[in-house]
Formats: sequence, structure tokens, C-alpha cells
Amino acid sequence: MEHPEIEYDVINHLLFHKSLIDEQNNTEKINYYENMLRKIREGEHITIEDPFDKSIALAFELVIQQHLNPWDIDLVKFSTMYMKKAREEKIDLITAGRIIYMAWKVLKLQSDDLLLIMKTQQQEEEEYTSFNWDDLPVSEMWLTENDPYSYTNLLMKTPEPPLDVPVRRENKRKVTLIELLDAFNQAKKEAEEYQLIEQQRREERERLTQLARKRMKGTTVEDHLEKDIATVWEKIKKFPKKTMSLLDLCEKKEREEIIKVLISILFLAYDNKIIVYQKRFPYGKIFIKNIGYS
Amino acid sequence: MSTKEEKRIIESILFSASKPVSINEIKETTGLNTKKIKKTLEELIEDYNVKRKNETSMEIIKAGDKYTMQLKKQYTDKTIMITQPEIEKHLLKTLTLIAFHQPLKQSNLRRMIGTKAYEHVDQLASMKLIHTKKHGTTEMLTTTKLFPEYFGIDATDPEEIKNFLMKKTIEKTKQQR
Amino acid sequence: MSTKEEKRIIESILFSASKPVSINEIKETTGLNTKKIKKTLEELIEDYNVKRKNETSMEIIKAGDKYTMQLKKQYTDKTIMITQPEIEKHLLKTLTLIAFHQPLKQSNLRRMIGTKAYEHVDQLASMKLIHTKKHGTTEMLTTTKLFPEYFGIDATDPEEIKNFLMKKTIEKTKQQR
Repeated sequence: MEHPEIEYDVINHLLFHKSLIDEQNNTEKINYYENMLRKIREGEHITIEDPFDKSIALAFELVIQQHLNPWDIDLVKFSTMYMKKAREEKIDLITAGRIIYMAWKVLKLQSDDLLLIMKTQQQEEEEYTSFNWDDLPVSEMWLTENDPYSYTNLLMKTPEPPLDVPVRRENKRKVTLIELLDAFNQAKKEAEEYQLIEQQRREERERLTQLARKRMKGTTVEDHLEKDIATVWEKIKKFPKKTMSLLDLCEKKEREEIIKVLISILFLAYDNKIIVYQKRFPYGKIFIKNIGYS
Repeated sequence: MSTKEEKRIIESILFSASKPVSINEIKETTGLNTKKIKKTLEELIEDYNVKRKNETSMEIIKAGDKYTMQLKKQYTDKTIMITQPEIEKHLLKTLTLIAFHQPLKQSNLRRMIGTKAYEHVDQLASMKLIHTKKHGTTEMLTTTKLFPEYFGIDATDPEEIKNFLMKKTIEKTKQQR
Repeated sequence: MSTKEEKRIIESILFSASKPVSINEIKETTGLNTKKIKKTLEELIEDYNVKRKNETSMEIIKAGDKYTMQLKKQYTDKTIMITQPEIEKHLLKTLTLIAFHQPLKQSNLRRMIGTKAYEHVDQLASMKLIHTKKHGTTEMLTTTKLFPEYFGIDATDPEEIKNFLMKKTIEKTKQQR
């Protein structure tokens, strides 16, 4: 409550779950818990009557009060604290146990291996040996199907990715004559097709630019644009490399500046001074190649 | 043609292909029928991975729908100086996330790993390991057929891939302890 | 006698290097001493080429000062179509256009195939298959001496190469009918 950053984390955590779940039903539940979290912030958790919900509220409260990172909860520590708090708040222990079970399902992979570690650690803490993991109900509850989250969490914490790149032989042979001729045939065909498409594109570009220039004629926009284009062209010419990215040409990395530079480079590309290309549409970086660079 | 000779021919194909090969590719090259090829591949797998297990550093495995000869895991680190560089660890993790959650929205991947998601998606798509498909304002990400082939995973459908990754991750976690 | 593990490590290097490796390279990767490496290589040669002669399609041979694992001659023809060619298909297409139209301005190549022309020219030049020479604001592209050598074309001057490509293509088209 007093720690806004952690609260934000908890909300984020819930939103993350929401984004992974497509079923209407589960989203509704998460919305409900989100709402509950807001109520806890406003000190309203006392009004929750359903023991199950109250138990959940308690879990949230604990995370917030103890400054736990919801992305990285030490489950043994958490369950110890939680069971203690549940006793204090007089929440029925079966419900509380279900919550812990659920949390365990959510946060860790359901592997015998991990369960074993939990058990051993649990036994070391004598105080809570009475709490038996095997007695927990294996009923279907919200988020129990949410192993994707626990997997993501585990993977992010594992330094080594699970995929190994195998070593295979890098065998290469020379190109056969038939392949060479095939390639020649195809290249001729493709080049002809490409030229046809380019021609159509050029005509369409020409038409659009004429139209745009006509519209801007005599306006202040035109003056600015000419000036901007000149400035950007100077920058490209002075750039120490033949190829640069759009951002290399922007002084400030602000939206307005980027748009200004982008429009200028589009005109320069139209004038055949540079080539503009993007590695992947629509989020890939935009690159500029100075044709006359030597 | 004797069975021994067929075995040698299929072995030589696996050795020289540099990438996993399909039964159809073997068929086209050798003219043998599918049944015979399958039988011979099984025998080769048995030879390399069981009978001669301790007398070779190579293994023959099923990768996706294809077959390949590759180094056994325990020898890959030892030859690393001689062979090509690996894919960056972070990129492998991102790929794992996509493979595990597939179909995964790019916007969700962004929530998981931040803005580097875009760059990673670009790289993985250009390596042909993932597909991207427009989905409203975001992209839907899935792994390609190349994915299991590339990593030598004997699984083709998303559910099997998921299980494989789950198992592998747990193994790796164990190793670190 | 070298240990089993040493043998497997050196075998794995020969397998994955895909090209002849020197004793020094093996030394750098494994940390084993020269004598041990030589001994192990001899044993591996004995294993592959004598003891297990009929049970493998591979052989280990000494090539100059280096060692390599390769297919036995009788199996190489059978695997030719499955092995990857050194030059990628799309790069090969660009190369044939240059060979046919040479001397070809880079700006014209760009008109034929789009912006990928620049990347391809860079790659082909680094493979020493084409020359680039400044010509005003663009580059002039020609094939190198390596080009006919690489493809086993009995022609050296551009006109001959052009004719060769033309003639062969026509022949092939006829065959397909």
C-alpha cells in the first residue's frame, strides 16, 4: 500500500495473465481480482465476505506489505507467511491451502523434481511440517491452467536456454552446370517481370508527386520542405558511411523530427540520390544508402 | 542391391547433406521405396545410438519430419573453435518463448521481454525459424517447419514442442544446481 | 594407445570441421600434445579405413599436412543433389545476369532486380566471382577469371561466356520439350 512500485508490479502481473488468457471467463476473473486489488489499496478488504476471495485478498495484501516481487516469489517463504496470516485472520485452512496450491501451480512448473525440493525445504522448517502438500485438493481453479506463466518465469531465470544448436557438417559442393543454366533462365524471367512492375510504380510515383507539388506550390510548407531536403541531403553526404539508418540522420529522436527527415529522404529517393529500404515491414529499421558515395 | 549397401548409401546422404533430409529427398536421390528407406533409417539409428554408442561421436536422429547426422551433445562444446558460431542466447530464449506459447501475439512477447521483441522477431523471421502473420494491429507468431529440424527436435506439432521445451528446461535447471 | 575419449573428440572435430584440419588446429581446440594427436589420428584412420571398412561410407584421410573426414569416392555421386551448393540460388541468378550482360552498370542491375543488387554485388565480389570498377556515380561489373574456372566453362572472354549461356539454355529448353 505504501509502496506504489510494488502495487504497480502486482497490477502488471495480473495484466500479464490477462494478456495470455483468451477465454472470456478467465479474463473476467482477473478483472475481478484487479478490482479487488484496488479495494485493498483503499483499505476495503474487510468487506469481502466470501472466504475464497478473502483468501486471495490476503495473498495480495501479503505481497504488497512484504514488498515481494510478484514475478519472483520465494514460494516456501510465501506459504509460511501466508499460512501464519491465514490463521491470524481465521480463514479456513482448506481454502488457504487451495490458494497456496494454486500459487504453486502458477509460479512453478508442476514437476516432481520441483515438488521434491519444496518438500525437503518444508521439512527443514519444523514449524510447518503439519502442512501436507499431498492433502491439497487438485480441483480446477482459476489460473491452474496457467502454466505458460510459470514456464515464462522459469525460463527467464534460467541462464541457459533449453535449445541447443546442434553441430552438423557444413558440406558444400560446387554449383552444377544445370543449376547455373536454370538460374540464368529464371533470372532473365524475373528481371523482365521486375522491370515491368518498376515501370508501373515509377509512373504512379510520378503522378502522385506532381499532384503533391502542385498542391504545395507557393505555400510556406513548400519552402520549408525544400530547406529540409537540402539539410538532410547535406547530412547524408557528410555521413562517413555509405549506409545509415533513419535515426542516424535525426538530431532529436522525436516524432516530429523523424517525420521531417523521413519525408525529406523520400524526396531524395525519388530524385535518385539515395535508396531507402526497410529490412522488415512495418517495424523494421529504415536504412538509407547514398548512391553517389565513394 | 544388398541391404548393407543401402545402409551405406543412406548413411552417406545423411553425412553429406549438412541439414536434415526428408524421406522423399532420400527417395528421389536413391530410387529406394519409402518402406525400405524407413527400415534402413531405423537400423542406422540403432547402429549409431545403441550398438556403436561408445564408438562414435556422431548420432543419427529424427528432427521434425526429417533425419540428420550430428555431433552428440557432449562433443559440441569441444569442437566449437572449429565450427560456426552459435545463435545468441537471448535470441534462443525469445525463440523458446514463441515456440512454447505459440501462437503468440507480438504484443504479448513485447510484454514478456520488452522492446527487444521487435528486433528478435525480425532476426528469427529472417532465419526462417518463425512465421509472422498479421493479426489486427499486432502480429501472430508461430514457429516454422524448420524450427524442429534446425534444433533436432523429434516433434512437429505445437503441443509436442511445448512438452519437449518443458522437459529440456527442467533438465537445464537441474544441471545448474 | 590413446584413450577412447580422445579418439571421440578428434573424430568429432574431423566431422564438424567439414574441411581438412591441421594438427595445430586440433591442438588449439583440444589442448592435447602433437604426439598424442598424431597417434590418435593414425588409429582413427585404421578404424575407418581398415577395421570398419565395410561398415561405414566415410573415410579419414591425410590431405597434404591436414586431415579430413569425407565420403568414400563410390558414394559421392549418389549424394550430389542432396548436398548444398556453395552459391545460393538467388545469388547465382544475379551472377548469371552479370555474366550475360557484362560489362554491366550496377545501376542497371538495380533496375533489373531491385535494391538487393547492392548486397549481391558485395557478396559476389567478396567471393571473387565478379570485379567492380568505379564508373561515374555507379560501378561497372564484370566476371573474373575465376568465373569460368568455377563452372568449368571453356570460355574466357565475355562474348564467349554470353554465347555459352545462350547456347546451353536453348539446348536445355529443347530437351525439356
